[in-house]
Amino acid sequence: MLTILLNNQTISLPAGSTVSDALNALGSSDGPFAVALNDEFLPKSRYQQQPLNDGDTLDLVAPVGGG
Amino acid sequence: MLTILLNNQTISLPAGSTVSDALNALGSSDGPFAVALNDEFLPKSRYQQQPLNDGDTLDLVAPVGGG
Amino acid sequence: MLTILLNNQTISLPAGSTVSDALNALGSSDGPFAVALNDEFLPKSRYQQQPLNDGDTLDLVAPVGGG
Amino acid sequence: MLTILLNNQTISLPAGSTVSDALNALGSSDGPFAVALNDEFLPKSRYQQQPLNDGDTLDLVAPVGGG
Amino acid sequence: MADLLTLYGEVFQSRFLLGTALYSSPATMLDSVAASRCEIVTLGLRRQNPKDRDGQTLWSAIQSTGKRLLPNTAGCKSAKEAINLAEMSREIFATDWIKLEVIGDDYNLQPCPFGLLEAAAELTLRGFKVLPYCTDDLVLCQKLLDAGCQVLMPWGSPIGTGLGLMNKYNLKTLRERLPHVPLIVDAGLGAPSQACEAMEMGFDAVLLNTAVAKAAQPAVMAQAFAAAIDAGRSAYRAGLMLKRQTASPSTPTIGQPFWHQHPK
Amino acid sequence: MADLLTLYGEVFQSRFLLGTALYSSPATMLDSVAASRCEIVTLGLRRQNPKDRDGQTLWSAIQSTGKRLLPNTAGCKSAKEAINLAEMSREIFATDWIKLEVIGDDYNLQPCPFGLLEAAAELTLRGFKVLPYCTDDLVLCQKLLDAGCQVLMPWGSPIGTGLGLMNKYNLKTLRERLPHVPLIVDAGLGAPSQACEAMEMGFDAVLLNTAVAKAAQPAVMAQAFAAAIDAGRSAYRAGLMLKRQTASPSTPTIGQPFWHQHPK
Amino acid sequence: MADLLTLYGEVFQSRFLLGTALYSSPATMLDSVAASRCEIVTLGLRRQNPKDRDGQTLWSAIQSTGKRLLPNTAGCKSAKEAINLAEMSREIFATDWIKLEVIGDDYNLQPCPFGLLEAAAELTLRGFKVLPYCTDDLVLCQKLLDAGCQVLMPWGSPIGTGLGLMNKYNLKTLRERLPHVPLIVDAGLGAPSQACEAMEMGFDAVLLNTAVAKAAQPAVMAQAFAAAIDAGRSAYRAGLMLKRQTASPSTPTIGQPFWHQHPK
Amino acid sequence: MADLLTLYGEVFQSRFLLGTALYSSPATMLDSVAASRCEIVTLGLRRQNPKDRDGQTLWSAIQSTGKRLLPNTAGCKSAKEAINLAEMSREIFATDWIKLEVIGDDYNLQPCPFGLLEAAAELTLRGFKVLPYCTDDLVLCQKLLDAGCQVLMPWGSPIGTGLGLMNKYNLKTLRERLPHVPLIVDAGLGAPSQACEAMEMGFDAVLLNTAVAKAAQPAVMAQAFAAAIDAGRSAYRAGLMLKRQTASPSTPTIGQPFWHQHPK
Repeated sequence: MLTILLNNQTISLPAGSTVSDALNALGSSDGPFAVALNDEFLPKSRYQQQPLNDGDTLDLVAPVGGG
Repeated sequence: MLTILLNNQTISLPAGSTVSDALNALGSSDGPFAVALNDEFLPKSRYQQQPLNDGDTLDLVAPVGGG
Repeated sequence: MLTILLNNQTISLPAGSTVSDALNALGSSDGPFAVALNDEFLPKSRYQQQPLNDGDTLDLVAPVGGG
Repeated sequence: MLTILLNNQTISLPAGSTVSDALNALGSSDGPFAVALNDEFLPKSRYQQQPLNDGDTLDLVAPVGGG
Repeated sequence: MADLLTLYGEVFQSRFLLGTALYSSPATMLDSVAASRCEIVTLGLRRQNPKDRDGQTLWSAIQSTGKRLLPNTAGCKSAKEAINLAEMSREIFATDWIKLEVIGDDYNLQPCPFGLLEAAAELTLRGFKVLPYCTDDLVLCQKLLDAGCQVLMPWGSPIGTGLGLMNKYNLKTLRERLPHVPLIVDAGLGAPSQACEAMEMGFDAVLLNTAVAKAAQPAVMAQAFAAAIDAGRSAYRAGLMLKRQTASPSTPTIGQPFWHQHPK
Repeated sequence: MADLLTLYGEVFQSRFLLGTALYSSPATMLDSVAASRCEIVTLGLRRQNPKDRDGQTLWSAIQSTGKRLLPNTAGCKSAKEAINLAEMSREIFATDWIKLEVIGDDYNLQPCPFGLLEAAAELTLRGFKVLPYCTDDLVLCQKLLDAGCQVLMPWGSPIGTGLGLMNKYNLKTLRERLPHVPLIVDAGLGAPSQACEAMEMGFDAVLLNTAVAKAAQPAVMAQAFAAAIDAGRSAYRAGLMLKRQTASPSTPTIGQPFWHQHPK
Repeated sequence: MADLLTLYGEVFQSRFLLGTALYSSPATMLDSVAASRCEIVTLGLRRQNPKDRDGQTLWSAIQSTGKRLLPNTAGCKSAKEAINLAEMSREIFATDWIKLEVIGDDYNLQPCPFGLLEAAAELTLRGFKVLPYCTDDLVLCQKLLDAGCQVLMPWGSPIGTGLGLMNKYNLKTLRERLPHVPLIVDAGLGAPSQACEAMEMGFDAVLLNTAVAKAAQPAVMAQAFAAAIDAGRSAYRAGLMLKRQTASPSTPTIGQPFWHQHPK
Repeated sequence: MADLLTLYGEVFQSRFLLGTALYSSPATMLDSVAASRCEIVTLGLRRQNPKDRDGQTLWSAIQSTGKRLLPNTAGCKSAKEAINLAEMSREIFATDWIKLEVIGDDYNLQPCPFGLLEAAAELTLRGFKVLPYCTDDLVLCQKLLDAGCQVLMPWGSPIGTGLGLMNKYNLKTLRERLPHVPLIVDAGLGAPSQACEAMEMGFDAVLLNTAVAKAAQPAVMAQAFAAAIDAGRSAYRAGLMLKRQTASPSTPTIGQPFWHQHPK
């Protein structure tokens, strides 16, 4: 098991999970969103290979109105 | 009897009263003040002769702070 | 002979001239204009009867651009 | 011989001259002033040892009124 | 629902009154009047030989616009002068509307409160519909209303200066205290932003001349003022946001990325 | 001849950029965007579950406008945060345009000159087209240009205040000293007259959000700002009259009636 | 050589006139009067039973200062009221000086141009030395002079607001056009910097009350106003530098170190 | 209890810092310094042959005042230049105080935020007591404090312009957000009223040069500024009245004569 902080919420995943796994767990594999891992942008192309470590932070952002 | 309005207060005086009489009735015969009778300035020199009529208005003013 | 001041210009007219006569002398009997005699507005209807006296001032105004 | 730029003026000195030598040549060995050699502050204590090279720039500043 | 301007019972769509003086040519004046979409133009009377060609040409041009005429008494220095010039205007232009000017000073060309009030009262008695060019003095304005004026035209700043709204406190006071009186800011406006602000403050219309006539391209400037006046009016009706002294984010702060509460 | 705005090689007719936040509903936002005639809208990114309905609805609405998107980095407090959020924007919105915000203070929400310059340089290197939200500091602006920015967006006053053009001296200096750089006044505008004045001063465009979204009638206010911005631009091009300190009559003084030189 | 203020033939060193109302106690009023170094104090008349202790105490306190008295007609709404109150003042205070107030509006408490002029003319005929509290209207001011006033007291802004010099254009015009008339800015000043600026503009003196009486520490504020008024007067006489739009170094640029023309 | 100014541990009674440039003669400078009652004077360094008589004379004059010296780095365009000039100052004047100027633009002579911060950090490390001439940018100011500055000197407006307090919003923000930091308004002040207002806003002191040196009578102007600065400080401490939008009578309204409720 590993624990990560996704959008400031703690979630637990099986050891060896990737970013894709985390997104699937959330049910969010498509739609207009982007991801930062440990405060660094992670391109979509890398979701599948990118392993997660215990304590990682994942930011998932989507469009909002803005000024 | 006659009734006058002195500084917006109704007071009654004997018929034939003068302004002096009104002031004496008030106990205000000296001090820094001035008088208007029916909205016209009345000089001190005329208090004694000036008869009052029923319904007259008398303004008695004294110094206050001012800007 | 009588001398009048028409729009600040001195002009001479035969004795007994009317305002109409002055306007005719000027060649200005029609067009958009109005007249003041001695600084008082003179309605068009009175041009013919209105005699002129020596020293009269006549203002003849017409439209100009204005703000 | 070596040529330096002192306060934007070209001056020539014997080879091997020091900053002290340059100041003496100028007749400026005392008074309220300070020196920068090649745009770096040079403390007074180093005038005697500091050799000059051809093409060096020397700034000599003194007090003026200031805002 | 239409947002119309009513002055002495006549109804207008435009809130821009334009002067006809100072243009480089009658053609430029006509282009500017057209570009302004105004429905009322001001004009004046001066000593002329009626046969004078220049005067006739401009007058014909003004007539050709078909706009409502608002003759002025510009330059009059006493009630008597203004009253007589108003009478002459009424005869020539066949209108009882008059932009009443009684000038109190040769240098700042300001309205004379005393002569203005006297003339306004007399002209009202004679059946004129008086639109007085006045200062922003509330007491003067109230007395002009008492004298029968149904429209007031306070100055923004002295004629021809372009200094804009010189005393916003007084102008705001006028608007607040006379909520039902048509108030037209007249004189001193130099830029569309100033006209726009006057309308945002709730003024009913704007009258100007120099800022258009003396622009490098008068007709373009006339169109710009027209748009700015419309904008200011719309903004007034649409309800301006309240000013705040401290910043407030537009983009929401909830969900800001990269702010973490790390698990312990 | 058309008067077009060119930003990073793209050409626009409108000089009004509008934000999409703070509206009472997506429908009101859409009405306001339409009324504004804008061609560029700003938007942001926030943490959301992508399945979140509200976010999806607004995003769909924004997309439906077909406007050019200008994503922002609102709320970022460091160059690093802004750079990463810009990268995320580029991936989501498939545009390399970014309204770069690096906030230096939580209360006045002002740009941080240091973080902003650092982020602008890095993002330019990474191929972004950076439109920095900056202060009116000339030196900062020059350094942003040196770092590769081709457009600058100085503030009028703090975000959401509506205080307008707080430092006209600095803004005029920017315009005079950077005559060929597209300059967009961004933030702090509260009324169309303020936007109009910015355009009269020669600024190329205006970006705002709160003043429209928080108006009582946002779409009407959007239309008012659009008209005022056009008016200010036209006035700038038409050449404003010069301000004068002393009055000058519009109606001619020659031929003033009732002034007599009596014959002697 | 002394720089003295002459009003109706009387000569003063101080250019600060102070009101005596609104203080928390007679003692605070006395301290403030002393700290102000004023030589003229204003005061009023109100209906009182002459035996009233409070009134007597304040009046005794004012008398004890030995200052020149300038009674006012505050609150009068017509020429008639003001004239009669002025007569009552003259009798009580044995002075023909009068600060003439004829109020035209209950909310902004502004002078009524019409009533003021009427009262000023009548009181001058009756031998009063009239110091009218007036607006900044040049025409009104000229008519007050014509009516015999030798001193004018235009407002800065409405009484008690502290808004300062509301219409600097009009105030500058008054000063320029009436160079030899003693002009005292009366009403609306809230801070010493405002009084200082009035003096820098060439006004001859300043009259105020609320800004001192309602300060947290009135006597300290009185002293601050006194110093600021002196400062403004000195600056006016010492000749202020001209404002410039572009920067100009104070420290000389000749001899700037580190700028080299390297030898080739 | 004395109201003292503490800068880097040194205590001063005066809140006026005066420059020594631009006077018509050393004697005028000396008279002005004396009249200003200042305790700190600024001065600079420029290339000179130390035997130069003029330079020596002025320097001797400045020394003779016995005032605390605050040498500047005027005209330096990079951190490196400023650091080296600061070192030269320290050697000549035997003080580690430095008015740090790093100019970012030749025309508005504004501080360069980047070079200034770099130089301030380095000089602090080298033991200098840095008084930076900075803009009114809050983020820059906070970073200068982080770099070790214990005093800040934000500009009012560009050097030598006399335009006064150009951005009061930013200046107020600085004062509110940095309540315990000595803040000295430096540059751009042209009139005592402006200096007075800066002090009323809570600034700790004022530094200027041109407005005194270029007055028609510099020593009189120096004294005027001194008085105005004292006045502004006193007013700040005495608690200014609150501004109001509506008028409020000073003379009481109770007991107003001539208002009658007639008996029925």
